[in-house]
Amino acid sequence: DKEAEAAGDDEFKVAFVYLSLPGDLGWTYEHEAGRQMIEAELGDKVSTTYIENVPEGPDAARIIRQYAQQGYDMIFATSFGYMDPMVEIAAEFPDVYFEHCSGYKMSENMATYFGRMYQARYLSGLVAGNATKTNTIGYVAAFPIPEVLRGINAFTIGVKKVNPEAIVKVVWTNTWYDPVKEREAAVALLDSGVDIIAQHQDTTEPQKAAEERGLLSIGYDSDMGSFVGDSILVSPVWQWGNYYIETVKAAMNGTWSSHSYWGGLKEGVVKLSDFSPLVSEDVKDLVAAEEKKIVEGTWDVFWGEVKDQDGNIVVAAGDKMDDGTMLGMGFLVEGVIGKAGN
Amino acid sequence: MIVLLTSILAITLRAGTSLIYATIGEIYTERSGVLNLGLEGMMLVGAVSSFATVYYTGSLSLAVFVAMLTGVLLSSIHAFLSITMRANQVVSGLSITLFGTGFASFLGQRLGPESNGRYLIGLIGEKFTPIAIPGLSKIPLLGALFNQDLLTYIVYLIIPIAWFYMFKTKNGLNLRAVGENPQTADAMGIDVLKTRYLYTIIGGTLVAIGGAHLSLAYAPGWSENITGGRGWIVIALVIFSMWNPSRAIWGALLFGGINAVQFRLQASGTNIPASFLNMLPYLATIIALVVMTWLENFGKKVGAPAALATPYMRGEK
Amino acid sequence: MRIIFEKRNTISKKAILLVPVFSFIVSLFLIGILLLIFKTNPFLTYASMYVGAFGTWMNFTETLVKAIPLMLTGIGVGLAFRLRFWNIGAEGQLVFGGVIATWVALFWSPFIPAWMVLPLAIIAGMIAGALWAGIPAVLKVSLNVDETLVSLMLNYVAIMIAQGLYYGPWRDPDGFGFPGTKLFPQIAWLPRFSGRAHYGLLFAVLIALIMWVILNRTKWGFELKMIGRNPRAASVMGVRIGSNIIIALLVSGAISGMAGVFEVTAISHRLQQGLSMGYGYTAIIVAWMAQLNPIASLFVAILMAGLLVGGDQVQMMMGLPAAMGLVLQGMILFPMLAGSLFTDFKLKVISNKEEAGV
Amino acid sequence: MEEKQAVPILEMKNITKQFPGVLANENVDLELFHGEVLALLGENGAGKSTLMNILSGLVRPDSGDIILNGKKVDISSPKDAMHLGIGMVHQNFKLVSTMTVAENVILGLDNEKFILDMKEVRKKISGISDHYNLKVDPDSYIWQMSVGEQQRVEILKLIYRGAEILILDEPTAVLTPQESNELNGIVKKMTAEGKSAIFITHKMDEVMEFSDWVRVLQKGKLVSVTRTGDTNPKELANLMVGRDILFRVEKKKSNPGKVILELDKVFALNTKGVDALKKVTFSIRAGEILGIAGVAGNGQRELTEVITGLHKITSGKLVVEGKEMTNKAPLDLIRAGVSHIPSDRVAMGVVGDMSVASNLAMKEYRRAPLTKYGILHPKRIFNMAKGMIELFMIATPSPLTNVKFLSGGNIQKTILAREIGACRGLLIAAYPARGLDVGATESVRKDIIAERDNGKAVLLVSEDLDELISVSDKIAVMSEGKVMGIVDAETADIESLGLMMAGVSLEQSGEKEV
Ligand SMILES: Nc1ncnc2c1ncn2[C@@H]1O[C@H](COP(=O)(O)OP(=O)(O)OP(=O)(O)O)[C@@H](O)[C@H]1O
Ligand SMILES: Nc1ncnc2c1ncn2[C@@H]1O[C@H](COP(=O)(O)OP(=O)(O)OP(=O)(O)O)[C@@H](O)[C@H]1O
Ligand SMILES: [Mg+2]
Ligand SMILES: [Mg+2]
Repeated sequence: DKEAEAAGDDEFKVAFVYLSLPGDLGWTYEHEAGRQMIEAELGDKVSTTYIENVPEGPDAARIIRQYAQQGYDMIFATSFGYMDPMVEIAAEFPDVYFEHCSGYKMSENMATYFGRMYQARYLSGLVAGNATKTNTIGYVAAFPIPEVLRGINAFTIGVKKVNPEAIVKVVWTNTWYDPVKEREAAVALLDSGVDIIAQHQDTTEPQKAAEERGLLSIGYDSDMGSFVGDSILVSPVWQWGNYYIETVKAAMNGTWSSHSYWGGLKEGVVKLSDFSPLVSEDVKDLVAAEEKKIVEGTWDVFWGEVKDQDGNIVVAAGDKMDDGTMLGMGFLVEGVIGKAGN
Repeated sequence: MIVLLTSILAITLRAGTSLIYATIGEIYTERSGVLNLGLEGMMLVGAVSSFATVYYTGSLSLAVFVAMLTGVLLSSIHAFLSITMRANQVVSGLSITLFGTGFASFLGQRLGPESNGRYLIGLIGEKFTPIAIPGLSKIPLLGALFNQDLLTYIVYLIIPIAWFYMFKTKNGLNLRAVGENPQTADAMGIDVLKTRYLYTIIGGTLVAIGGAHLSLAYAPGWSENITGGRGWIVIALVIFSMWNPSRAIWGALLFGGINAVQFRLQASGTNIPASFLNMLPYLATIIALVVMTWLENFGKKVGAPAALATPYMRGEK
Repeated sequence: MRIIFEKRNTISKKAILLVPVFSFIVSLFLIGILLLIFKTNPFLTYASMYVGAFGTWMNFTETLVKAIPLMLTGIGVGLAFRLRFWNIGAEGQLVFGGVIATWVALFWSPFIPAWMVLPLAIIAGMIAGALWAGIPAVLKVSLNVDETLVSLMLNYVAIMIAQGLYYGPWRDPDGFGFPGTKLFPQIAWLPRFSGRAHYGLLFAVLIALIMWVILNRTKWGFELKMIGRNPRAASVMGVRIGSNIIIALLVSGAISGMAGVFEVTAISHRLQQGLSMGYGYTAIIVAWMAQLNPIASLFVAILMAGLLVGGDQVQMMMGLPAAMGLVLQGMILFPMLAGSLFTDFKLKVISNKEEAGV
Repeated sequence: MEEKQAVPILEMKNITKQFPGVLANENVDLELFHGEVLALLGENGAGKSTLMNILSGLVRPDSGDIILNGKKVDISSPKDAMHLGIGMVHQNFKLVSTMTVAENVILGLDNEKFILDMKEVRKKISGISDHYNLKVDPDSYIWQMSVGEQQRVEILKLIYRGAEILILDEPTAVLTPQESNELNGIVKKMTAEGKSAIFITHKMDEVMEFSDWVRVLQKGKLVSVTRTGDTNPKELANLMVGRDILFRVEKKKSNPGKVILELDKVFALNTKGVDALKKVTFSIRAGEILGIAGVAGNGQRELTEVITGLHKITSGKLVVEGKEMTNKAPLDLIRAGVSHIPSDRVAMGVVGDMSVASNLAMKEYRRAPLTKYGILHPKRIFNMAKGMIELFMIATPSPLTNVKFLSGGNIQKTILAREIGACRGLLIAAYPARGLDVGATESVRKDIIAERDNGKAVLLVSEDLDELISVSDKIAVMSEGKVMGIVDAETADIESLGLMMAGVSLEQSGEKEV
């Protein structure tokens, strides 16, 4: 389905720029699934293509520019590091729609979009908090950036909600993708007494390491349970299809306008995967109830009271953390063992 | 404390196995006077081909065999270019790494079943699991040595055999002579080119098994770039081993051990920044080498095989 | 009958030109077969690679963007290799150069005259690169520590220092916590002359010329040649080996450091992910393919950059996986490497009759 | 005797070998008889080594036959040669320096056990050592050994391998007279036991004393075959070079000027940390040649290196032209006008991968007119080199040819030309005629004397007492790092010098101090 050049001029041409292979286990795979949904939904009216393995750095600008030059109408760039290059090129090609995932810069013809993964993470925290026997949960994390910190915090808030005694230990790998390193980090956590592993990485190695010890884990990105097995209780997953279809449609109809989109459970951009059979009905009910609150907007994860690691109140009871603060989150909540800085 | 040390040793050995295979392989190659910088590519191809084999056939031994075969093939290219065609060995090795990295990724996609949108990635196959040796595995600390997978047990055997072969046998003597002084070796009736071919290929085979250990035992399954730059670490470990197979294990233990320790430090909630801890294995390797060289300089000669990376032709001035 | 290689009496000028061309044709032929296996039209593929890298001025400027760091690091490591100093640390030197240039651009620029910012950033970056290359050099010279290991390990250390900084203390406070420093003030932007192609090119060319003159026309170059080819004789001739190795490595590192300065001041305008792109390793290929000649490095760097850029085209235009780009690079290099033999040697077929002396 | 000669055990017929641009051997014939020694003579580059390399399988001839014991054989590798009982000691030793003697001896042998039985090997080595009186320690490393010892290892290798035909390519070039005598004794013993030998040398007395037959090559062609008894050194030298050679160079009486070099109680350590120079004191005046006699390894190397700044003085004083130069860098000594012809010409004297012209400039490149403001003038270097090549008659295809392609003699001339050109006060010459043919030796000696006559001070280190006596004005004898005494060359006699070399002091040796 990468037949862009064969497509007629009347077709709406969409290109995706991927950080890794679409066959990875998480991030890019889910964007690719979204792209395929565009193809399935809009059929002949659009043609889509993608380029994989584009490093965040000087190459990204060249590739985005080439798509623009080749007459693509809309370009999705699916990693934070593509933000600056895209801003630069969006200015050069005012007639092309640019969509950047996970950043914060916008312009007339460049929108930004992301998902409230923290909401799903929170729900997975409920599951983990219930399942832990040692009251220690491990979290293998890539880099201390707001997105990751938000995930750790939301997860921890979920854990503590059902199990106030529990703590979450964080180990930083300083890599998004290194199966062996991720495994070693997980093993270190397991050795230190955690009995559940959660993660913010791009492979299933931490999960596998837990399973090999007969212990449990929480997945991420994709439904990792389908690869590793029932020891993965649940995975918070991305689901871009609807957003992609709507956005492309809007552009085709001429209703597209620049935006900063941050969808959550309600919009279906993030969700929880199916549960492992190991998760009890009680827990599922609890998760469903919490999810309902969030979807209905009656409560959200970072509504007060939120305390940081040192016990300082960050959000007072009754207050809500605004999106801006959330986007730039730089602290870890009470109950997390680890450092927010690098 | 003992428990912690035991577990550090255990993970270090498991992580180290692939490094040790590759290090011994490259030591053999370099001892014959050939520098092969293609390790990263060769390990990756070994990893992907062996996992694909085990996925389709379920046979671990066949998988290791196929990995060895890929090692033979890729190192033959390097051998042909650098020995027969006398090409620059540094560039030839780097080209093997480029080619191998691409080829492995390519195979990962082409060899995967149609049904899995992720090709080979994420699939589960047979794997080498740790086999606890009754009794021995219960010894505090050293028990870690005896709860390992088959490939690790084999590497325990390979280390002394590789050492013995290199320093105590006729063939080992000839091998060292070829890497040290090919003119002399030739005049003494040793076929320099054949020897170099042989050990470049044997080395490549071991390197590929190192790759296979990753995808069959340590991190079972195929993921893109599963080696994560370990082929480069091996280049360093060969130097660290001073081209002696019996020392291969120390480099692997040092490098792998510090990595294991830094993660455990993090897990214990230390205040040292993670980015500094992540840096430790590299810094420690440098420091250890400096100390080692400093100590050895008082003893006998240290250094690379004298003819490393120099092509040989009879009668050339 | 036997086929042997016989050393050419003199290196033939024709061979120097014809051999690479012929090798290149062999490469295209081999790759063509591979492409046909994957049902891809080789001619279209080559055309798209060519167009992508050199086809339009705009594309060519992008190839230049990639070529500039390769030129500089290629010249840098080439200088070290001439001394048989196996500096594979250009990557780290580039990164550290970029880090220190960032320091100047971000934290000094408010306190110094605008015109001084860029020159100072360049100089500071060069000093940083020099320092990074100086560590293995000093260890080698003073304690005989293997430089390959040290320079390789320092690559990782430099990359992690950079990460530690842009994820840590240097993180842009207004960047919503995302990794990366603040954008440099405009006065610290190295101007571009077309597209993203920047005046770093001038520096690269200038340095290539200077290096050529140094290596071939100066006393110091003469001494470096002696050290590289027979250090013992050089010391008998009164040349100081240790200090010269250190000085040459400082220069080598400074040039690679400069590449890092340009990457941050001309391309990204901040320190962030993507400074370490493996240029330092590709530089090794560039340096050797150019036979350590700094001027030849300029052209080889452009070709290598074209190959890298063209590799992406294979994906964008022909729908082949990204991995194919790497496979192609390897497959182009193999025949070129094999061919290098024929500039020095020729094939000679000896028949049995001849051997029998008839 | 007559019977043996009827059928040579080895014949080479019509051997031709063309190297690019050089016809190294042209229809050369060779015969070797059972139990005899054949001497192969010729100028540097005449093709002797090539011919022998053909025999030992390192070089393949373009045409020609090799007949061994009446059968035509094909020798396509050193292994073939070894199987046929042909063993060669190469001009450049074929030893792996990081390995032990025993390891070197069994290197490449097929019939050793797979798992090496070093005890057995040592035993066999000791057996051979005892039989031929070849003193070597099987466990010492080659890099720790002197050249003489290394030479013994080479011979040991041949015997161990059961070679019946021994080829010795300039084996005595680097040996002391004593060591040479020892070696020749061993060869004698071996031939007496029925082995045969081919022996390349540039030393006429050795030819006369040890060989049965002589063959002379000139520019690749065989020009003479005679029984040794039927010829004499003068005739042989003439055959080789095509002109008469003076074996004793003529020189005028010296006319010493002011003191140029002074060593005052100099001590220095060797690489193993033991005193190599002990209280060495002497001086050399302008227009004077001081010869240093002694068995190699008695401090000569450290002595030359101390004076050229390559080696540290632990105590004592070094003064050059009145300026204290103790432990100054080599460059400072070069600046002070010290020139150096090092003992190992290929390793220390030239950069093989640079052109003759560059090598000729390696001292003067620092100064105008070759350099100005740090910028080199290649044209001036080229022209200067052309002049020197002519003046010193260096045989090279072009000034731009890499030095490594020159023959040993011409490499030495290149060094000599450079050092003499740069010399402004003191010339240190270590074994300057080593490995050179008679013609080249003569010209090197003449050049050195010419320097003296130009008012330079010369330090000449040599193991060849004849050379020392004929070239030097005074001779200092060194033993175990000490100067045993300094004598006048004209009145010195070989016997008492030999005694002093063995460690007997001047007074006891009966020589007169000068
Ligand atoms: N490997 C080689 N390649 C090309 N030419 C060579 C080679 N070896 C020798 N020659 C040529 O063959 C000729 C004979 O060289 P050879 O080494 O046989 O001289 P030689 O008689 O041993 O001299 P010497 O007395 O200095 O040892 C030389 O003049 C040289 O030109
Ligand atoms: N590769 C080569 N190409 C061209 N000529 C060569 C080559 N190798 C050797 N020669 C020639 O060989 C001749 C002698 O070579 P050879 O190596 O025998 O020198 P040599 O006198 O024996 O040196 P030494 O005694 O110092 O080892 C020289 O004249 C040189 O021109
Ligand atoms: Mg010779
Ligand atoms: Mg010779």
